[in-house]
Amino acid sequence: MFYATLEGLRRFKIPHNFEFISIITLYAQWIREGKLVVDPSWNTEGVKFTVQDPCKLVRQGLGDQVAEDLRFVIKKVVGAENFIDVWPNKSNNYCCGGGGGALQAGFVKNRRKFGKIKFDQLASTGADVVITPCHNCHTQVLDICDHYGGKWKTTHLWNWIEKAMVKP
Amino acid sequence: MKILKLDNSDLKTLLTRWNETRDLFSPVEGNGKVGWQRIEPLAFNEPAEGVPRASIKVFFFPQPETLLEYSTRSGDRDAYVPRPAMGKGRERIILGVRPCDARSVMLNSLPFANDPYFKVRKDTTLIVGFTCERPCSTCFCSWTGGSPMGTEGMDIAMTKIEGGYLAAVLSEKGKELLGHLHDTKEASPEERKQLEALRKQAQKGTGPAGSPAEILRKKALMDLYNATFWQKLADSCINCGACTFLCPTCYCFDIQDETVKGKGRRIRYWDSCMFPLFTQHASGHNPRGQKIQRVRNRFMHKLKYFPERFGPLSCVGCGRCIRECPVNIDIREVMRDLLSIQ
Amino acid sequence: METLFSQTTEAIRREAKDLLESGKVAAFLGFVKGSLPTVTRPFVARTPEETDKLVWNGLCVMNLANYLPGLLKSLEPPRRPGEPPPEGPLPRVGVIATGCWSRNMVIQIQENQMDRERLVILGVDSHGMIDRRKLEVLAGGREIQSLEETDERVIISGRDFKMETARQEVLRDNCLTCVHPSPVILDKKIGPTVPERRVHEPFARIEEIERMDAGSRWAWFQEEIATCIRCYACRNACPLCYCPTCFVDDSHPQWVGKSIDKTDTATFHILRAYHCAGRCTDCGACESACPMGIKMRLFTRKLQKDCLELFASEPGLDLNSPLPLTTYQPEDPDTFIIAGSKKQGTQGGSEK
Amino acid sequence: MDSASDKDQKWEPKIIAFLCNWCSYAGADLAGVSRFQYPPNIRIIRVPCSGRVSANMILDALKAGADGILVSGCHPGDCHYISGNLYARRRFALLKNLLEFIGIEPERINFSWISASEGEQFAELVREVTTRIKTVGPARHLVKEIG
Amino acid sequence: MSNPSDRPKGSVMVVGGGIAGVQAALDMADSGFYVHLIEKSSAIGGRMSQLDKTFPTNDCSACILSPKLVECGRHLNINLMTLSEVLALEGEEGAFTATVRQNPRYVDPAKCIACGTCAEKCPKKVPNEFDLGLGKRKAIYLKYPQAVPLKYAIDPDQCIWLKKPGRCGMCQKVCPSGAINFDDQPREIQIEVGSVILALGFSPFDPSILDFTGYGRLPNVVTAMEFERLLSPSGPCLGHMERPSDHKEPRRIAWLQCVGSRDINRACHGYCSSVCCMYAIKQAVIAREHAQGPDLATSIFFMDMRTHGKEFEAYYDRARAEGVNFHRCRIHSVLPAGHDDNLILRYVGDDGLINQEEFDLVVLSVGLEMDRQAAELARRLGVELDPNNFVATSAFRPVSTNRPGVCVCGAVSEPKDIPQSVMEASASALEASRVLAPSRWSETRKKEYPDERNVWAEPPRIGVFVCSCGINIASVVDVAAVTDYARTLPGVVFAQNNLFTCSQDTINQMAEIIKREGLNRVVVASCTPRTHEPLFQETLRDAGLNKFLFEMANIRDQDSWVHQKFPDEATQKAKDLVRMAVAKVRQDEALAYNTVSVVKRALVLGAGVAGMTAALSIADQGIPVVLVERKDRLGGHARKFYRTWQGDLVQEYLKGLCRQVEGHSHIDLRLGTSVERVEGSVGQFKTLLSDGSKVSHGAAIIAIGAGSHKPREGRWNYLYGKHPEVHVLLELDKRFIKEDPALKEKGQTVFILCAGSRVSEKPYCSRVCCTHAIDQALHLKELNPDMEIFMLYRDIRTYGEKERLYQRAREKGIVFIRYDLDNIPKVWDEQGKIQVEAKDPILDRPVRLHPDMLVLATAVRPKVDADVVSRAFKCSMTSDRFFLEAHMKLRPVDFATDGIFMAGLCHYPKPMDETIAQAKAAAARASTILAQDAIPAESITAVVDHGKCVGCGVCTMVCAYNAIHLDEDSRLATVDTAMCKGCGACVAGCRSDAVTLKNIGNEQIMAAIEAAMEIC
Repeated sequence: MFYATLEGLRRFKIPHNFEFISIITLYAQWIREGKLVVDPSWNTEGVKFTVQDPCKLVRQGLGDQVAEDLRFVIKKVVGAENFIDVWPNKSNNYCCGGGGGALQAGFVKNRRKFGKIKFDQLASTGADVVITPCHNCHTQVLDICDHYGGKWKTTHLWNWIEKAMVKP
Repeated sequence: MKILKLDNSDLKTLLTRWNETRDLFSPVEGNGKVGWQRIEPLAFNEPAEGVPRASIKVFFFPQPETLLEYSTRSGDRDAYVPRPAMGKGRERIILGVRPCDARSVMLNSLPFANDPYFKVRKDTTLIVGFTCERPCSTCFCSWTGGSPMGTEGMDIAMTKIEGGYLAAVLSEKGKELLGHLHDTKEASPEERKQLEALRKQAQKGTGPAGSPAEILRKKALMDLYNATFWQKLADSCINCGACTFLCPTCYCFDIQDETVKGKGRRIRYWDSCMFPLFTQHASGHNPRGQKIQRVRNRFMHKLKYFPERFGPLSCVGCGRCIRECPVNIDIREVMRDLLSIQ
Repeated sequence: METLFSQTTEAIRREAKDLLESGKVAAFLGFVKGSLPTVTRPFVARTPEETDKLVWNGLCVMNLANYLPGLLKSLEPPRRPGEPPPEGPLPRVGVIATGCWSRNMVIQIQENQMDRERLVILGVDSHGMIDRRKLEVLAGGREIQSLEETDERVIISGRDFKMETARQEVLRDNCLTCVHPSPVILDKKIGPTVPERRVHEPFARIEEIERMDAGSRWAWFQEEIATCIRCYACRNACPLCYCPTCFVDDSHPQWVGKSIDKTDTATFHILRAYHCAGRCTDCGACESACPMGIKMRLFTRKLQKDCLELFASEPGLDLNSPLPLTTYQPEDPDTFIIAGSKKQGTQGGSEK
Repeated sequence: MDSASDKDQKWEPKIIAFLCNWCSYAGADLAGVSRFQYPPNIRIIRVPCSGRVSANMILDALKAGADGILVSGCHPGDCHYISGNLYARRRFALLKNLLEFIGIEPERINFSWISASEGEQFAELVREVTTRIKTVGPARHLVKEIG
Repeated sequence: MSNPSDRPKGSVMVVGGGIAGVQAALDMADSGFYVHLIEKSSAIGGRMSQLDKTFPTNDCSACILSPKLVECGRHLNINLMTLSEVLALEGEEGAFTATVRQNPRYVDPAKCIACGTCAEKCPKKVPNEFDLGLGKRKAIYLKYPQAVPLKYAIDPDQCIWLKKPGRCGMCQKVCPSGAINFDDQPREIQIEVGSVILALGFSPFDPSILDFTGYGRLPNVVTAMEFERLLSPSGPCLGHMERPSDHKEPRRIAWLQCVGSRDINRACHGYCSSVCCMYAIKQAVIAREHAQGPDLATSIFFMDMRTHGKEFEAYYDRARAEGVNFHRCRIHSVLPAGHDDNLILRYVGDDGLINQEEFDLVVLSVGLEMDRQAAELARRLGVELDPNNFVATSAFRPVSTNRPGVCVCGAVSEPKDIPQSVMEASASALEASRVLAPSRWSETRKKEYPDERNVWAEPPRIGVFVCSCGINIASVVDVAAVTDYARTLPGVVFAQNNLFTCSQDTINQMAEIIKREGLNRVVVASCTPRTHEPLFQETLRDAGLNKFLFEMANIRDQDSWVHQKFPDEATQKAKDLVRMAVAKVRQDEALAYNTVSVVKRALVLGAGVAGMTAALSIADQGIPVVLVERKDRLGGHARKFYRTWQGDLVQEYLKGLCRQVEGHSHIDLRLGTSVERVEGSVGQFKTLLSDGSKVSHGAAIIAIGAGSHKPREGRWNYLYGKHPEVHVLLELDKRFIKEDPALKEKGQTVFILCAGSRVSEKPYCSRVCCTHAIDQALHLKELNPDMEIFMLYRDIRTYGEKERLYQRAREKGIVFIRYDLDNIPKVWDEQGKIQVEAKDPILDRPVRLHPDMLVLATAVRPKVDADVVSRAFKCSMTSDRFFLEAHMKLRPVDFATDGIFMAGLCHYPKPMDETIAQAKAAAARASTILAQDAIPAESITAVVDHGKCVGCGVCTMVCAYNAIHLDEDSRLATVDTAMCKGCGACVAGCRSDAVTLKNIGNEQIMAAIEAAMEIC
């Protein structure tokens, strides 16, 4: 809905008096402002994280800025040294292969074949956790991890914020 | 005149002896061409038949004659100071010279009497001529004042006969050359007669009555000069120097300096009145700028100007120019035409 | 006996006479019988009567194109520099042309040595001309006193011999490899047409020399020019050599020494040939003229081969194609260039 | 006194190089500026354009005793005078072949294109040409000797 | 100081020393104005000096640029200010005051001899920005080997001494001429000028922000600019083409196009950078030449191939034929291959399948963008910028800014290639001088010389000056021995060794010696004549000797520097070189300083926009113009135009232009007239016109225009001439002009682009049609927003800022369908209805269209009478029959024949703004001649000895300048000294030695050969 609304307004040049902000940007903003205090020290075992840039949010949506914010938040939450970026990334990241109704529409073989690119990319980071701030990506990444025998855990972002939050 | 009778072995002996102190040259055939070559007495039989392509003048007007030498090398003490370059070199004997060629040496020494370079060549060169047994159809020596049996210009004149040669001794040098043979091998009266007969034979069947040189000397120069046939000759002529360079009595030259690698020399080399530059003035004016003028000059020089100055024609009738002219200009026709002018 | 030559001779006499009588030409350039059996004499007929002497045979080896610029010039009324040219057309010349001669005429026209309008060209297909040096070899040094020629045979005789041979055996080398026997420019064709020839390995002799090693080639070259007397008959017989001052005659600068010196003679022959590069039609006049029998044609033949192979150029076939050294193509071969020869670029147009 | 073989060993070729002013001479300068080293055998003659170099000049250099010749101009298309090097290319192609035909060693007569920015290439070229000429030894043909 | 209403200033300030600035400066200075050329770096040359080769001629960039730079550096009326910045500009047109800050060089240029000892000894190595950091330089450095001025500079950010005085100072210790000055200070200077030209250039786009390229992270991803340096023989790998990671020669190279261009998402640059397609092709071609083996694989990944310039399409064709691979595909990411630092590219092939290919090197074809500092400067000067941040200009005033008196040229106003920049440079010079014309020659300087001694009859008295060049020569060559040796040479009466022959005191001394010793020939044995000959020749003139009685022996650049380990051989070589120079100078003669007087009148051929603009540009300066037009009316091709791509209406503008021309007192208009015959040469042309009159003029501009191709037959006919609703572009414009109401009614319109262009029969691209057609489509949309419009195209070539039209067109819903030559659109008539079928490459199936109107974008075709004009003026044409300029890159409006210039469509198809710029450029170039009373001509010219000439005409055929012809009367070759450039092609071509080159004659060369071989 986020993307559909955003793109609809843009494409048809519908006048509006509000702006679109992702929660991720807000997380980042709050962390910067000190409103949200996080501490990565929980990660004593050095669990490694990587990330998926959802197409609708980043490449087609809000662009690199939100991807930067995403990384900012992750690094703050899990420790910069524990974050391994994928390549290519941000606006240029690969599509997970699960969007556009692919997860719901059958053609499982095709979807997974497409997802192999994403799988290879994520697997090559060696990360223990893949953070996917999009439910669609989440499901697909989960599926390809399972299908192709990946070793990582697929999660959303908030799980880890919660873990790192410090009471002010 | 002393006549000797030499047999073939005598000639071999002579050649071997001569070769000890001198260089021997003779016409030799190779590749269908007859040319002058250094000979080795042991390997040598007799001079090649036929007229050598090049005339005997190659021995007297070498291509090139170095007149002076100098250095252009910086730092050389005598840089740019010329030194005369007249080396005497070894004496030479030219064997088998035909009467026409031998006579040309005599004719050329008329204008070159006082030329030191020519003189040195002449003083160091002995001519052992062979009289002509078989003149070619292009030979016309008798016309020009010579003869197939002629001996002018020779030191020794050999005539081939059955079983050997009759050798006429014509100069002191020739006498010296023969050494002891001079006194031991005198020809018999029969043999002398035989020679006499051959000479008479040669006189027959010569050209028109009277001496052409004589006749042409007497004709008015402008009559000859203005004759119409010159145009026809010029029409055919390509103005190359083949005739002049092959001609034994063409002796015109030019002089230039050559410098290579800091060494220089002033040379005299053959030039030809057929070439337009021959008479080109520094001003750019050329008195014989047209082909007709040059063609006419060549023949007038040989047949009119030279006789007027020196007596004989400057032509020995060897026929080289007739045979080798690429466009068949025939000096005999020119002579006939000139003689027929009234 | 009626031969192609005798028929052609008749036709030439008839046409030449017509041209002179009608006043279409002021002079007719042809050949007359020479005073020796193996030579003909180039001849300028200026009256109709003189045309009776004209002949056409296998001994017509001098390239008539060589005479044309000079002859035409001599026919012009004298004129001082700056003086306007005379009214009306200048006098014209009739001339016989075979394939190679006509190509030389093309080149002379291209090089501004004469105007096409002033020529009346009687075209004759060449049957090949006789090499008198080959006859001399055949006669074994004996003097040839008469020569007879039929369409296929040549008979020579002398004081004590008579020999017969096929014409083919005594043709000049250049005629044996000729592929353009027919004139390329002409006003009237005389005699029968000779079909375009296909010559097997036209450059066989050149290739043979090319296959030798450098040392042997040099030895061959030295041997070939050893007897040169620098008389320049080769140059003067050549219709391409019309410079008023040839480089060999120039003393300032002194490109070549003037006397007989190994290097100077070689330089003369190299540069003479080089100056004919891309212009020589292989007419063979140089060789025919040489009093020493030097085969200097091989040098120009080599250049001819290269011009054909490198620039696809055969000179004199067309009045409108430029001579190879007066033009270029961006893609001309440059394999001989040792640094940086791999290079592509746009040259735009090269025409002017 | 030197023996013949001593003399041959001591022999160093002399090479005449005709370089066009705008490219090859500039390339030679650049070799200097960049201190690229090459053998000291060449003697450079500056000409406006490789199209200025005639067959006569090359033969004159040989006559004067040069053991080798180098003619270098702008690359095709770079000619300061539009097309001089292209005419030259035709002239040189024929000349080189003719000289080889009459027995001059191919190594002696060299043509090249060197641009103003090819200092290193120029140095390399001189090295190569010098080596080539050394392999064929002192010039014997077409050299004029007098006195 | 004069007040603005007075006479304007006679000087101008040019900001930026790249090729555009240099050209503008030269044109201004040559036409009588004093120029201050402000360059921010230590040397002029700009971006072009960094390039290896240039397209489409593959010319060596340095080779063709250097002479211009040297000319600029030596120009008496150009004040070169390097390391300088403009701080402020006050005043107004005619009377500006500029404040310029000159930063310290720390090296005294008067003393620096560029020997390089300082840089050799300097301990501080820093990345060399000239090589884009790929190589190293020292803290004291020369910007590049051919730098002008050829003077070292100290980088204050890197110099050890300047950071911590007393710490190093090596350079000061070793400098042989004491040129180092650590106390140098910045200075602020006020300059008064009449106008200003901004030639601020561009910055290459920095791809670091485009992470997908891997640039900055993957060592073997380089920018095209960096690749130029890798190719350049003077670059960091000496032309060996090594890739950065391992210095190995790459065997597989890919180019990615549109990096930082046509990208509104990531790079924020919507425009097309115009030059990248061509430079990528060029680099691929050149790389293949560089490669040691034959098997270098080159692939170019592109969106549209934009080879829209003259001879570009042919270059593209040839590149394809030679095996450069082209993939129409944008690359997602450059991925590391995981071994050997190689790179992986995945791309979709023509068949729609995904390919994966490994490369050794990836080159990013980065675009051009406005330089940040330049933009700041523009704002400081009150110059408006356009939305893309380039300096704003307009279609009819393409080189003017919003601020009167401030002109602009080059890539600072829109991305453009070198010829276009050079053209604009000349145009801006014209624009800048228009107001200043009354003050021409008022501030320029002219040098006076004493009378020259006639030495003709004197025996040679040669003086030899042997230079030590500090230790540059003396450390290798025994200069004393060479000097002693020189004294022994014939004709030498004086020889002396100098520490620095080029130093001012030695120069003064040399002049004294020439007078005292009565020298009549001089040889200097030092460095290269290419840089120093003019200086010494000047000294000869100062001493009253003709400057041509001079030779140099290059014993430094070509001796001591290249034989450092062989002092004996180098000394011997120096002696040889001196001997050769002496031998040659002995033969040298005094030559005339040729000039040609100039008839101050221009002939302009063709009265279209180009011709009229050119004529007005010249006439406005007070110079009479004869304007010749074949037709009976003014206006030419432009009469059919509706509007420019910027949106300005053409007809209105044209009317104004015609009025100006008709009413101009300095324009002599000849309608219905053509040129019959042209005689003479630069400065002195005489042209016979068809009206029988003969015009004398000093220069000519050819602007005869072009026509549009009408496809009346063949496969590109497409019902043209058969169906009333099938038009070529300009026919639709006509309907726009007439405001045809029927247009609004069209339901569907189809455009077919490249209709009959870029095919073997008509191989060139007409440059304007894509833009024009798209603009027409947009106009149709303006007329009827509901109209369906389809454009069938091969490549969309909306280069530069024209790309925004393409963008807008897509926004408006215009549908673009690409076709290729294997499947060209089919058009037929079905009961009066046009039917179009094209194959859509994305759908991979045919698309059927039923337009009401079909518009064919056909080629711009050269005029048939171009041939006639070409013959009359003896000027060359390309194989496409457009006129051929003297040099595709640097002389885009000049013909090879001096004094004749071209403008407009007869040169090549181009839009209105470019035509106007070119017309002004042609006027500027003509003004450099017409502003003079007499122009200098080459002194070293060919000369014919008529005694030797036989009139064969070889010389006339090989002369590239028509400078030699056969005299009509004598039929002998005659040199037109004014046109001769002294190349000597005629000399080498002449068999009879009749032509020679003055002072480079055969005898002089032979003397040098002889001298070289004297000691063997």
